[in-house]
Amino acid sequence: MNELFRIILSLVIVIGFVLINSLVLVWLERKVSARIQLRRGPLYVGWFGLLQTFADALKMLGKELIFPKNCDKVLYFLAPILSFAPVLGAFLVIPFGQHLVIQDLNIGLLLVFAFSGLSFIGIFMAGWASNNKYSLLGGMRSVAQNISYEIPLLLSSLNIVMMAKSFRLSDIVRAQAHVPFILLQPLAFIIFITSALAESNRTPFDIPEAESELVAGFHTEYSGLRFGIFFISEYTYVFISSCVATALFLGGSHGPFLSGWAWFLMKAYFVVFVVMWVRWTLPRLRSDQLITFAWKVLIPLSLFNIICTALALQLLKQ
Amino acid sequence: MSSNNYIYVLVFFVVGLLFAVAFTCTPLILSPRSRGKKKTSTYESGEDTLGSAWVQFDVSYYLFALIFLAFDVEVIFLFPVVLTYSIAPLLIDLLKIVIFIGILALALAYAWRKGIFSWK
Amino acid sequence: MSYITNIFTGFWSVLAGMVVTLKYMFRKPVTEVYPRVKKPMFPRFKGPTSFVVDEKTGDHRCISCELCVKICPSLCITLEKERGEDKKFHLKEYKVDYTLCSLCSLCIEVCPTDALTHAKDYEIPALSQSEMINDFLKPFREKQKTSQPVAP
Amino acid sequence: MEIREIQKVTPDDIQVSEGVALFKLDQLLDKARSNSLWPLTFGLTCCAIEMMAVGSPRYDIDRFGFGVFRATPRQADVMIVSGTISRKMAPRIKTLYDQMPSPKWVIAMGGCAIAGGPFKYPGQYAILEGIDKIIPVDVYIPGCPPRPEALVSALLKLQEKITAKKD
Repeated sequence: MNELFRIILSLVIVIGFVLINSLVLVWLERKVSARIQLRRGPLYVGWFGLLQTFADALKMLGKELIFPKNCDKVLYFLAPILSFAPVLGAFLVIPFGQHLVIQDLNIGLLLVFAFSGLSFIGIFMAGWASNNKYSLLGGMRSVAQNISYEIPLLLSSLNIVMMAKSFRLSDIVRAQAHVPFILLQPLAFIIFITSALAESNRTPFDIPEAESELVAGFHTEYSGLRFGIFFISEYTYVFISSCVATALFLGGSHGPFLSGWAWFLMKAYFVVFVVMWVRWTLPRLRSDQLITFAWKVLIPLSLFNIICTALALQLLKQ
Repeated sequence: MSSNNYIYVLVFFVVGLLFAVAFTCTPLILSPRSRGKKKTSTYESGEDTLGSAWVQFDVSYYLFALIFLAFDVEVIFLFPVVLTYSIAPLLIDLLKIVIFIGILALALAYAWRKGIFSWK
Repeated sequence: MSYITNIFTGFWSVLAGMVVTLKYMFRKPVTEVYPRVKKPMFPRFKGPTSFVVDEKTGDHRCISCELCVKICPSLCITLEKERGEDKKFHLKEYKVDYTLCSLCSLCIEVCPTDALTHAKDYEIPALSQSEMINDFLKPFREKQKTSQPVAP
Repeated sequence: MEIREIQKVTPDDIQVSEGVALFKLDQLLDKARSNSLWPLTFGLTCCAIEMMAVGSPRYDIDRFGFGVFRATPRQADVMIVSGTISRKMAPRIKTLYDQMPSPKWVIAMGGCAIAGGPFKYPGQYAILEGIDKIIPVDVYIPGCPPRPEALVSALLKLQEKITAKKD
């Protein structure tokens, strides 16, 4: 009974957090982009435009859902749902504080990667089911990109597993009580952030929804709240990958003065801010450059990094 | 308790699915609807589409998928190996890891040499 | 070797670019908060055409010569006139269809009495086409109405 | 021409009272719609340049929440027809309009989109004389081309029209 109550409570909290967090992140993105471009950004709806994204979401509630007649009906309906469903699962193992984690599974790291790896199935499904040439190209590119960047992501987190001697995310955070791993593994951090950017389709790597060439990429045919769900899951993936980066490299909930969850959220939002900052700095990579960058630069570098870490462990054995 | 842990994963996934279904179905009640001949047609910048989009696709994507499969499985192999190595770092294990990663790197070098990564 | 230097220059240039954008982030925005602060238009701004109000008489200067109607390439001016008792033409109606006017200012250049000018008004959206047919004599008629009770 | 004050949605407005939930919900949706009018990225001729200027830092249409230019009609709310509509282009525009999901609005920007502008003369055969011949228009902006401010004020007028009480 107690367990049931715990499941329901954690579900409600996670769902509420996902919705509010993505709305806030969209607002933050618009504000950051505006400031970088010397604009003001959302200003009039609510306090400093904070209700702007809320208005957008409400508008989508009242927007017609179009079912294109040439599409694959079942897959078209399932695609946004399948891209949203794994989002909640990834929150299971993220250690927001010392004891503030829903389920501290011993394969936590793998679970997060498994759930975030599921996202591109929804994306490719959307691209295929729409029966639209832009969507299909977007979906194809998305899959090529996601599978290319999955490998450096996993390889760079291997270093952390070696350092912390555990898959459990809270153990990894505990191992960084004195020194965050970003100081010991700067190369792994850079590789991780780069591939996390690509995994969540953010701008230097947002080929799947490149507006200048593919209209809106895989969600060209999606209207209203179906598109909104893609949007929510995209932003939540950004948040999840920055949470994982925080737990793996930035020392998680460790920090002076403030309580653990405050440090964790601050660090995670800082990583999100860096992701947005990168987005509004760099232009989009070309599709072939993007994939060759993963295979020719990131993967050799991360393989090299693993061997270096293994050697270092060997040397520091005593 | 430990078997209970994984119930969370299942429950979260299922609830995620249900929530998304409910979420995508609310506009059906709230939104106005309209009908039209062109409304549900495929978007192609205002043109009528010619043929289906479900066509044969560039083979290089397929090659990427193949190397990915090989690499991904090997990375998953590396995870437990690296974990046990980090707990008790023996020299012979280091050698094995280096050989394993060396073979991986050779596969990468082969694919690189064959020109899979350069698009034509 | 160029492989490694390439990686380093790439990484370095990304950092340099990010520093530039961070600097921009703390600059003052250049946005004009338009509906709250309305900027005066430039002296050569071409708004919709309108009649010049003569300082002496307080009336328009149009003598109904129809030169503007003849020169207008968009055919947007309609002019009606009547001969008064003093054998002179009096303007009865002068309407410009803004849906057609392309603000070429030919009518202003051709006017012998300089009766036309570009207004500085730019907030002119309308909800229907009929709102955009502007009656130039309307302000003058209103002025007459308001001034009539004063006159004996 | 009067320009209305910027309408602010304060948290008080968002609250839905229990008794007349449906009635209030409609108003709430209208308010939300009027505050997030996403335009369709598409421009026809010279007026499109002025339309682009509206998104630029100087005029920054994103302040009102109109700044999200969507490239696909499926996600757009308002279509800004900016420029001369040639007869070849007209069916495409009609298709794009049809493909937009249902609460949708159209702004005709510039003389050509309103009534053909300088290209309207007896015997012409290439130009569609006004976009309202094929799709319903909500707000017209005269000018050749109009100032970016005129487009902003047109969007505000459209906002006013959406939130106005329906009889």
